[in-house]
Amino acid sequence: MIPRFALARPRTLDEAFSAFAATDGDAAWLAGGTELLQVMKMGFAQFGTLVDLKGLDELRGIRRTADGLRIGAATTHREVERSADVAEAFPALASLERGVANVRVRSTGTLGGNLAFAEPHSDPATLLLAAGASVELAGPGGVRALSVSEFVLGPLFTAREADEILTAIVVPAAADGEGRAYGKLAFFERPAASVAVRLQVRDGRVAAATVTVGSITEVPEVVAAAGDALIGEPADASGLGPAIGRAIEAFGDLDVVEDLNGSADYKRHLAGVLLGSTVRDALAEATADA
Amino acid sequence: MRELIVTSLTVNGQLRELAIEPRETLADILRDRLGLTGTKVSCDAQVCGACTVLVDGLPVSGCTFLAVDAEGKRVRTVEGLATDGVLSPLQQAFVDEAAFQCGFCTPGMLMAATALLEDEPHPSRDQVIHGLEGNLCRCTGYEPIVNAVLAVANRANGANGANGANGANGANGANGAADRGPA
Amino acid sequence: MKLTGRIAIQAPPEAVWALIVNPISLARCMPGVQDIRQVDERTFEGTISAAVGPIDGNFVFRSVLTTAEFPDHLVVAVEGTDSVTKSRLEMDVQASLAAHDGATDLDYRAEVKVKGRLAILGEMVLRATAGMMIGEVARCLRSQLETGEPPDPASVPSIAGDPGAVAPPIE
Amino acid sequence: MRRVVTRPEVPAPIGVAVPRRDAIAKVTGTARFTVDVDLPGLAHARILRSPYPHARITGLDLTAARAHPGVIAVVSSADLPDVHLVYGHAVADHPLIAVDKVRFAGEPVVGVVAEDAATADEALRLVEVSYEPLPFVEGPDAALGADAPILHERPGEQRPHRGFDEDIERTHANVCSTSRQAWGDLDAAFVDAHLVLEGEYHYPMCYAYAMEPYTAVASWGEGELTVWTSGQHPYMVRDDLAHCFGLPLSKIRVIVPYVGGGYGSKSYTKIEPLTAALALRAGRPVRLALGVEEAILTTRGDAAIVRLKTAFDRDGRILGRTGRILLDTGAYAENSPLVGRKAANRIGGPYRIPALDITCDVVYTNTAPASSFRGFGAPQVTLAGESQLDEAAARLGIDPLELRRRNVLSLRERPWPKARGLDADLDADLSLAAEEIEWSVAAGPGRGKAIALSASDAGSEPITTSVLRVLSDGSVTVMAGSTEIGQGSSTVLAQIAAAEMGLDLDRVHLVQSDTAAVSYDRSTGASRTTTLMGLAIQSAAADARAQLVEMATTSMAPDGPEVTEIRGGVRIGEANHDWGAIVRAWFGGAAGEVVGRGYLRRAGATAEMPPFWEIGCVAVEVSVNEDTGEIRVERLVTVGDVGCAINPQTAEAQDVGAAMMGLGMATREELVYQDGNLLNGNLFDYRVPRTTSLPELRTVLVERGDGVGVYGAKGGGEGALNPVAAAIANAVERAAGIRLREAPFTPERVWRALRERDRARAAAGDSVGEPPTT
Repeated sequence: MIPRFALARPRTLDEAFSAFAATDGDAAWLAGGTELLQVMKMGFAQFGTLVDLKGLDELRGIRRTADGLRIGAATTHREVERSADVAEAFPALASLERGVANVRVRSTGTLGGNLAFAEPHSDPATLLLAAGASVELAGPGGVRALSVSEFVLGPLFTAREADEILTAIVVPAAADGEGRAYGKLAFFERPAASVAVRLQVRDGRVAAATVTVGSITEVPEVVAAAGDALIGEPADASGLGPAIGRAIEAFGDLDVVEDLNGSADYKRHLAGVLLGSTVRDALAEATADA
Repeated sequence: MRELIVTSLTVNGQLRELAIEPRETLADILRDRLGLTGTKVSCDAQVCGACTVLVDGLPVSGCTFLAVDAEGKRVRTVEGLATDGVLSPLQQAFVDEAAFQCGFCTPGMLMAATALLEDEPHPSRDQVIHGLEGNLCRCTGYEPIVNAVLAVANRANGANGANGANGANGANGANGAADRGPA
Repeated sequence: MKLTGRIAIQAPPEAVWALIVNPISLARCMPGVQDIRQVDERTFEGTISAAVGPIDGNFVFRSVLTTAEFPDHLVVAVEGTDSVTKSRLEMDVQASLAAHDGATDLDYRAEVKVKGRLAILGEMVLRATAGMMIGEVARCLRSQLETGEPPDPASVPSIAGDPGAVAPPIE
Repeated sequence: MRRVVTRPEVPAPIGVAVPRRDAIAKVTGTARFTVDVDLPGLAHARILRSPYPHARITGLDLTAARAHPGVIAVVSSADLPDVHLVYGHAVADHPLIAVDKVRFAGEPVVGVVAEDAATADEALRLVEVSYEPLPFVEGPDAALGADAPILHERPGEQRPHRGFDEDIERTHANVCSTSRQAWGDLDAAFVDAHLVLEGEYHYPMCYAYAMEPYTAVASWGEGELTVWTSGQHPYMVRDDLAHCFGLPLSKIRVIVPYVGGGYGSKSYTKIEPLTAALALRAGRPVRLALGVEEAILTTRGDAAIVRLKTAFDRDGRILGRTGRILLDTGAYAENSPLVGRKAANRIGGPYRIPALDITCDVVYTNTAPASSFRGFGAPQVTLAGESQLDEAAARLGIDPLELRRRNVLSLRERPWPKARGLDADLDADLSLAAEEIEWSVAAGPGRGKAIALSASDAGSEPITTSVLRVLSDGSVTVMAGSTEIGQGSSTVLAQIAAAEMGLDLDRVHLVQSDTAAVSYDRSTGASRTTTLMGLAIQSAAADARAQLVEMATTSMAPDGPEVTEIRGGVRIGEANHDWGAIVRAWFGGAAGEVVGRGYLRRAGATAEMPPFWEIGCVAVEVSVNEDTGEIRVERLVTVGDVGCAINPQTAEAQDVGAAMMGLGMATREELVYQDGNLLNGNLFDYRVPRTTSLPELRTVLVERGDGVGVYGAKGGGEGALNPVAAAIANAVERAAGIRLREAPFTPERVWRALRERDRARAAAGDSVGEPPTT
């Protein structure tokens, strides 16, 4: 049962800020509602007003820019999943989106809403973190951009001020020889463990590598030592084997949190299992047109 | 004080205008205001799919979709599948395959499968399985549901379509509904 | 859920003890404390407003100081109810101080039990919330103590584990 | 589907997969469930539940809630002095709303009735309850400890519907009931043993997840109570309502529309007394529609710890079996005393066991109450029993199929001295399962196969009636108190009536589950409906036909040619007359009606208990992911030994559905408690099987006409669930060399077992070690 609330339906950011300000803080932003309305139903949150962001054109749409992709925060998972631009510029994201929750959630849930909610067992943030994406926040006082790690501060907790709106996700274009991939294991509705890899191949060797983990830690984290372990290694699946082993060892330092999916050591192990296949996927993309 | 928002939507082809509280879900108004009780709410958490309805052709969870967000949109429910008393090919296939038992998941399952087939008229068995992964059925174990969807898909393909290997029941289904119009 | 950790404070243990053994002064270091009042010599009640994941609520709490033996045996039992889900939080905290080089290590061990709907948020969220609060407390303790003067060691209160013991002075 | 039919010929439309009679309603959305029942003035209820697993209620302030606009009534136990608050068909220990204390987190404490559910929800938040928390206990071992907190200070009154004859003994304050099954000389059996296996097996708390959560609508009028409910057992609910409200049975009408899944979880009384109490105080009809999160807290399945010891001779023959079963019934007895009785009965399996001694204690804990759940004790104990057979086979170097053949009971052999002889040829069933799973073909690497069996004393008490009304046009209305819960009873029972009256199916109409209109049926559960209601309908039809033949003689051929009964009517001379003609002739106009009745009790064919044995026979092939510990059931074979499949399609569907449910419980389903809270009481974290869980299926229906029911039918629908967990555990052992004894076999549990195996192999100097293959 969703508790009663009033609805504001602004058309512009300024209207949105005014509507929010008029509530004396007793408001929340509404986009797809797949997370917010669920939390309200469960009795965890109640707001006098929901300010609906679906009418703001500036939050919608996917654009390719000189630097990469700009995805409006209110773009639905389905739109991202089926976008020709995303398929071309960031196939790993399109593939990730195909596996988010279920077809109904993807019809209405938005990428921005997903990130703003910061559910720790969620897909996109882990990949976006690896890809070096940033988010744009607009508030009554102005606009700012934060990296994913600056934005996601804790489980269900972000750097967004209550009156700020997440407006867009900006993903840098893949460099030459760069590949990005995401892998997850899910035993329940949400992932138990996830891993994302971004690596760049030059002259047959891994020149740069970023490894992130999600769902096993409180927030998606960059595992720097895991990325470092891959750098300089031969850029073929078999040659990378020992380096992947060393990268997995780097997961040993993570503060993995036990949950219903399993205890900490098991979830850490799952991330290790995922790393191998995810590195191979990233490698395949990196070397596809080489 | 209850705020009411006058909302116009098309439900199964009929234009409806309703004064809706913002908190009311699409499932609420379909069931309680329009008497379309075919749509069922089960998990109330967007997991089970029992409340699946189509909004502008896309499957959504009626339990969590705000009714006011259906403004100007076309909503389709299980009650809109049959035309002039003739079951849709998918409904007929559900009857033929006994793709239900208790029937509580069935309306949502039919809507999800309808969306699946509109999106991909010739799905493989694997596509059907993955396409319906988000719809739960506790009675059947899914086999007859998958077979029913494939029966319709194979009929659309012609009896020996690309999925012939999957469609052991396709031929039966085709005979059973040959006179029921195009899929 | 178990929480353990150490807060290093550049102040002598007597000063740290004086602050943490007194709920009123400790409350000043807790983020979101709305009010706190004394019920009897070892019992305090109050309200904390806190965000736990999506829940932005008030926690009405009661804390009982069961043991305070300087410097290594402080035991506090806290129980609280949140205003949104009416869930109940039970927390047993043990703390000990160890001095080294004029500084103090405050070691804490807490066992937290959640009864009610709050529990389904899961340990990840609860642990993170606790972590953020502890972080705030640590910052506050340092800022209060690392600049201030140490109190007179003779005034350091101590009570034994049995209820009949001497109560700490309350400011 | 493969059909193996050796039974005699049957009349149409028996044995025919006629389309289900509920099909059109269910695919068009017109099928009416309880939540669709609307009444003038219908008000809506919501329930405030305890956050504590065990606490005394020390204060209750309902003022603000009562003052909230739109609220009609706010009700606690103190507001119901005129209601007998404590009910329970086996042990009366369950208050319909908390009285003085709560015994599990989620127990109803206050009910609010309002104009709409959202308003009722708002008012719930205005209720102030103060509690004094009490020590609580989780897990049956802890509950049996000397200092364990006591849930029920006084034992509940024993009630007549507990389902077994002996009195309930209370050996410990937290023991709800104890059952024992014993025969033979156990000491001798173990002294002579070549191999003794001993192990502890765990079966989880499971949630049936009937997709329709518990729902009831109650309406009072002129001292009479009408309740619509999602319950499986309208007549049992009527009994409890009569007890709670001090009414004669005849003043209570319980109506069950279509039920959105039950699987046992909707048997007996759930929220009906509470709904009726709220309607009484509201002075309005009231709907109480629980959400799934509340449904999970209303009833779950009994978790089990089974400590089992089995003695074998060197040829793998079972010599004796002993052990103790602890069932965790949670806060209230519900139907767990009978689950305990059945668990003790079923742990032997369909095997020849010279000596057996099993005790089953049903234990109270501060968790949501447990009750009937598909399989009913059998899944819990079959995991242990069937696992030990494969463990013995491995130790003795005997093929597991062969070991079963050496022990399995023959047709008509009695599992225990006073029981009905087995009504199945299990040796032949084993062969069918082996053929379908290709037992003789080794499974591939990382894969394993297993076959497992169970036999359940099913059917419950054979107390069932039916009324068959032959109308003046010759069509028939059958009144059958069995509930359509998705199993297909509305189709199957109509088929039986049509066959018995010699009519086309479309001439038969079935009225079900309305206690004011339809005569008594004990319950829809224990897989009994086809068999027992089928017999009652058969007997009602015979009664009607006998009357009609007699009437034809007196009214149509008083002095004349002989009247002979033919299919669908009589022949008099050269003329055939259908039943309608006889009705019209006898009553002497265009009207009239003939009423046949059928009574079934413990007499005649159904004198011996159980009325029938329900067979479970499955085979699986599994694969084990050595990296993640995930198990996948790749192939699943079900052998449905049902005597006669009245409708092969529904019979097969029940078997497959049951096996798939067993697959979920074996691999993923488990309610997890921590600190007295249910942590995964929602569908996000409680995982039931999905389309992607679907194995390659092969189904066999076996019809040898060996059941007690019509045309040799016997019950199905639960059997295929019972051996699935054991089959998977045994197949995993053969795939990966690990022995799983704690269900569900989650990825982490499997992974840990794999690591343990690797450590053991490394220690043994056998660093790689080929896993044994099938």
